[in-house]
Amino acid sequence: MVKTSVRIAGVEFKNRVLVASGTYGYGDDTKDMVDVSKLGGIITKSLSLKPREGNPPPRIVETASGMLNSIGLANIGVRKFVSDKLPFLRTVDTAVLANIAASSIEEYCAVLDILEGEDGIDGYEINVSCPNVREGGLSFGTSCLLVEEITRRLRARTKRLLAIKLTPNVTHISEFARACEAAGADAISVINTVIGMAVNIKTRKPMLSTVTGGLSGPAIKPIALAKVFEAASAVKIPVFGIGGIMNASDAIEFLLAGATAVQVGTANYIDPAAGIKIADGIRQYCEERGIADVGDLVGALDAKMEYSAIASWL
Amino acid sequence: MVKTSVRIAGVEFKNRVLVASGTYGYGDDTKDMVDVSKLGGIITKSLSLKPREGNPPPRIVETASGMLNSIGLANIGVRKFVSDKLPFLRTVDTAVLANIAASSIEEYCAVLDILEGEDGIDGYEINVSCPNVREGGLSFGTSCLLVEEITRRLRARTKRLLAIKLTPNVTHISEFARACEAAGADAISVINTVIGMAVNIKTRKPMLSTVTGGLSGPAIKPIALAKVFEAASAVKIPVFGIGGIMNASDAIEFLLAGATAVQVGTANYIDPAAGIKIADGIRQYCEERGIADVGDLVGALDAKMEYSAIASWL
Amino acid sequence: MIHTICRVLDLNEVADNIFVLTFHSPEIAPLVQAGQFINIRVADGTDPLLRRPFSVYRIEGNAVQIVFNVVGKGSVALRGKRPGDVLDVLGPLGVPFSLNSPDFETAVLVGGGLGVAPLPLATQTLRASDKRIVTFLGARTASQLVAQHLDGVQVATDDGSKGFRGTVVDLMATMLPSLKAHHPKIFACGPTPMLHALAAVALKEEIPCEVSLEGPMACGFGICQGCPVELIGGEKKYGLMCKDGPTFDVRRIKI
Amino acid sequence: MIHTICRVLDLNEVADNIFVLTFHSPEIAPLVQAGQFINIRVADGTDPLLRRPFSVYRIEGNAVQIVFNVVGKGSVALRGKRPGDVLDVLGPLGVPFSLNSPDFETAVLVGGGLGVAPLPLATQTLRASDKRIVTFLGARTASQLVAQHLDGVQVATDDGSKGFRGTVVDLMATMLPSLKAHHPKIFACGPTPMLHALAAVALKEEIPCEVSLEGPMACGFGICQGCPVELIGGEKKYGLMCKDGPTFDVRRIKI
Ligand SMILES: Cc1cc2nc3c(=O)[nH]c(=O)nc-3n(C[C@H](O)[C@H](O)[C@H](O)COP(=O)(O)OP(=O)(O)OC[C@H]3O[C@@H](n4cnc5c(N)ncnc54)[C@H](O)[C@@H]3O)c2cc1C
Ligand SMILES: Cc1cc2nc3c(=O)[nH]c(=O)nc-3n(C[C@H](O)[C@H](O)[C@H](O)COP(=O)(O)OP(=O)(O)OC[C@H]3O[C@@H](n4cnc5c(N)ncnc54)[C@H](O)[C@@H]3O)c2cc1C
Ligand SMILES: Cc1cc2nc3c(=O)[nH]c(=O)nc-3n(C[C@H](O)[C@H](O)[C@H](O)COP(=O)(O)O)c2cc1C
Ligand SMILES: Cc1cc2nc3c(=O)[nH]c(=O)nc-3n(C[C@H](O)[C@H](O)[C@H](O)COP(=O)(O)O)c2cc1C
Ligand code: FES
Ligand code: FES
Repeated sequence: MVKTSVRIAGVEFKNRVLVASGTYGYGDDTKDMVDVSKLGGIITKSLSLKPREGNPPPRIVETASGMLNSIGLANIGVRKFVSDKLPFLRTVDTAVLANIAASSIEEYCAVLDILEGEDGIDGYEINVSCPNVREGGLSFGTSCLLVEEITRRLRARTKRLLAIKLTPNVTHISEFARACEAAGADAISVINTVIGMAVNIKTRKPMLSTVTGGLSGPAIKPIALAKVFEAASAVKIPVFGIGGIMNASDAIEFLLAGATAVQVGTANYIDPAAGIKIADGIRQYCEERGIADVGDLVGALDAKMEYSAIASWL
Repeated sequence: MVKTSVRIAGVEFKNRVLVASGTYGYGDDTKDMVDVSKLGGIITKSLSLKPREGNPPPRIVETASGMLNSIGLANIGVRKFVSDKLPFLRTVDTAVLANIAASSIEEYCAVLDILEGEDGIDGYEINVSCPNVREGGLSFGTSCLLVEEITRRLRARTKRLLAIKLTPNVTHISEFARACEAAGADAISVINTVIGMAVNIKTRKPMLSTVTGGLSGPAIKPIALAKVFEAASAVKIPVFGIGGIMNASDAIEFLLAGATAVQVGTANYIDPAAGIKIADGIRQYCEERGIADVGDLVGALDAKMEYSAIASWL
Repeated sequence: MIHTICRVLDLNEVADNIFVLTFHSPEIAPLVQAGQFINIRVADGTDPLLRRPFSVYRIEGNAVQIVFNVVGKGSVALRGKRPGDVLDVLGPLGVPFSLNSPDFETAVLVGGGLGVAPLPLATQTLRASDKRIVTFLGARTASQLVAQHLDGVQVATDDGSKGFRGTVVDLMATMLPSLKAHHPKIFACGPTPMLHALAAVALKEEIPCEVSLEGPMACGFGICQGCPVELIGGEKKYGLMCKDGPTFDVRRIKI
Repeated sequence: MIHTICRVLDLNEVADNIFVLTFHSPEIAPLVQAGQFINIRVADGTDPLLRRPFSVYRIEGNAVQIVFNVVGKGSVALRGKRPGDVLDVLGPLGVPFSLNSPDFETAVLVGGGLGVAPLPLATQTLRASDKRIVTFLGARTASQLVAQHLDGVQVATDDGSKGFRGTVVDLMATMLPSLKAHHPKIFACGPTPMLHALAAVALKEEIPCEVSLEGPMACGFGICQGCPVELIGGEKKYGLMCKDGPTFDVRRIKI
């Protein structure tokens, strides 16, 4: 019997595979087909204070081994989530993290405060890849100071698990990881999507209404692994590894690179049961090798060198 | 008859498709198979002052629609290049840009000075994705100040075409583009490889001897397009678009996004004549649409919005 | 929605570069209603990465059929399927045509190009009712027409190589006066420009009309928010093509 | 080096999960020498992205053969080829075995697992000379042996299901004394650990030995610098597996 569960900041995850924010709705769309209670955890679509309609079409386009999206955080808003979606999630026997998005620090706080009043939520994941109205729309996620401030402000308001979800679109993600740790985050999630673009050469128009969007899927797996390795080498708090995980082998690469657990995103669109299958595959891998605890894989990369910001000659 | 040629800083390129540095050796490996004079231009493997042996194996691994490399800039050194390789390149009727790599600003200057004494070189492309010995090995390419300084120092030493090749592993590539323009660069090349990593789950070892390496190929095309769009929107000097270009359609996407010309890298490994076929495909695309000059495609993206650093809600 | 691994029974070219794929699925076959679609993983590996949605063309017992033309990597992969190959299918998905609603007596089926795809299944359903059926098909040229398993077909081709020369919407418009007497309702599928023109006619003539839309989809079952359709009236700005559609009443959406 | 689009003539399973692919190439066939390889684009699209190198197994007229076992996405794609399919091939590539060098009279061919690949072509060449041939093959088990088109074959299997129980290197070592009298030279191909052990024996016994290496390659013809092989002596630290190899004199490299 392999131990698959893990505790992070007091929250028990039955296995180390969660579904990533925005790639599993609010957990209820697949209930008649998938036993979501077999997942290590469910992370909700990003919730904002008011409902958001999202961006005009086209919002998605497939690229080589990946996809670009520009959903614009379409979501039902935190209040409707509490009234319409949370009741179902309370009935599901797995960890639930509410992902929060906002365009001001006050809004982050307001959304969290509303959720603090509700049971059935084990913790929060903060999406900082959002435009900061005050800074003329520059993403919070690219400012170390703002990420630290958001973390500190939210930390002061909750004892629940607090994870900060970092953007890969920065020079040194380790600086952001350290800032989160210093400000009291319980964990960091690495990575959100990579900024990308595609063009329709017949119409000369961008493939997305917003021109650029977020790249996800297997194409970004090598980038995500490097970011997880960099971040995990920089902090002691757990790292959720995210990016292009399609199968157990991919997930194990992230664990070895230093992720305490992983999140599955785009793969859910291709197979809504992907997360469950991946959790099972990890268990099998350990069984075959006589590994008693999946945790033994975490950071067990057999490498001569630590991660260094030293970009080798590329 | 479609006009395919373009002049950049006095250098005539017969078409807008060059082979990227490090993906075509010194231009002579394929001479018995490919008529390299049909290329818009040849960019040499990065040249350092002394020969470099490069990194230990394994140096490459395939990833989803891409590949990671950690060659370590193995090259014969600038002097051997001048004595053994330049004579052949002089006989090839196409533009030749020497790519320079170094671990100090002085070394960049020294390599350039040696090449300045030689004819048969139309210009230089500067690879700033190199560790700066003085800064403990931190990459020059992630410091706007150092990139500007390198550009200014080299600009003062040559009247030939001077292009700076930027790394995508920064938060805002537009800042680097502006710094290059301000310091007198004639062009910028966007992008070099994206930092990535892969793990062998059987051996638990990294797939590359240096753990992380550079990601290239179709997987990074959306990222490269976004970086080219960002950089081209920020400066007036020409941008060489690079990243995952496998066919004419890909190349046209880059032209529409603002690239004045493109460079083909990884595709050369799969088809050493890829660059020539792509140049031909672009010409055909224009012919079919009655476009008189390939240049009419440059920046002709039909988009409502300019590039903005405003990361939309991802 | 069911996720099953099926067996390919048959693949054959029914028109120029247009193929019908038949697979065996006792789970999906009984559930499908005309206008719904299935989401197929056309190949293993990561490129193409996403499933490809296809309208259900016909159902025969436990055999499910789709019709597709080869345009890009997904359909190229599908064309490579052989009898006995496995096929990873999610479905049925989406909201079907309201074929048994009481608000019409005559079903006017309109298909432009491969928009014909859902019409044969609609015809199968309607035949079992007491509704009348008239069908209008449009194609670029005769060799691209797929006109089997339909009733009362009238054809339009852009090049006039068969039937009416012009668009299928123009053809239908010429017949509307004679149809109006018989409480018609239009059920249409085709390229967006055609549906746009069709909707204009339907709204002007005040004939009820449902269209089946096409557009990029990542999941096909409502969890990615990738397929917005702009709604008219109501408090929500966007509906989801995959979940609230692909069929919509033209009065409810902006095409 | 030639880049051609060839036609697949035949594909068949010659051992457990091991296939021989035959294609028609009047351009490449006459050029290939034993120990060289070809670089095949196993599929269109971008995944798998890079070509896959394969030793040339045999040449018959204008037909070129490779032998491969199915381990990952590239070989899975190859297994899907059918007669008549096109095949995008670059080759021949690399430095062949020095089969007609005067420094030996008896060619000792050693293949571990699919390391047998280049040996039949080497045998074809040697038969035309006055050299003697002895061949040692190793495999995990009998069902994975590919022993056709070879001379004087002796077999070793890890599980003892056929021939000598143990490694092919151990088997060869037992025979060396009797071979030494006839000016032997070893030509070997197989997994790196086997070649490592083999080289040790050859160096100790002072028998000339060439090995064919395997490792990751991006281009296969010298422009990516992706395939370093550590050299012993000389001023260069690394050679290129694809250009200076894949065959090397064991005295020149660190295995
Ligand atoms: C609800 C629904 C039902 C559908 N039903 C059917 C059906 O019954 N039959 C059917 O055939 N299809 C149907 N489709 C469409 C189908 O899902 C696929 O989109 C279609 O098969 C094309 O996919 P592909 O992978 O072959 O082409 P893709 O590779 O996805 O490309 C699609 C098209 O875009 C072009 N393209 C790709 N990239 C670019 C670029 N950078 N610039 C310019 N052009 C580009 C390609 O050339 C191709 O023409 C349906 C779609 C939906 C949403
Ligand atoms: C000069 C030369 C000659 C060759 N000759 C032959 C020949 O004659 N016959 C032959 O069969 N092969 C030969 N090869 C090897 C061949 O080129 C391919 O490498 C082989 O076919 C496997 O490719 P693939 O795409 O099928 O597997 P890949 O997908 O490339 O995977 C290769 C192996 O690595 C494993 N793997 C992939 N990713 C991971 C990961 N993250 N963690 C752990 N394991 C992983 C796969 O499971 C597989 O076992 C030769 C190679 C060279 C360099
Ligand atoms: C369509 C789509 C919508 C997403 N929405 C959100 C979101 O609302 N909040 C968030 O934090 N991340 C969101 N993400 C990012 C994913 O959670 C994940 O970080 C990213 O897709 C990388 O993982 P993957 O490659 O497995 O998809 C979204 C991703 C996709 C593809
Ligand atoms: C194996 C390999 C070696 C490379 N060597 C160099 C180099 O020496 N100097 C340089 O500036 N870029 C080098 N590059 C980067 C390419 O020039 C190019 O910027 C990058 O690969 C992206 O383009 P692509 O996706 O078309 O390959 C190398 C790329 C690869 C794959
Ligand atoms: S395609 Fe994912 S919600 Fe419609
Ligand atoms: S594989 Fe490219 S140099 Fe050897």
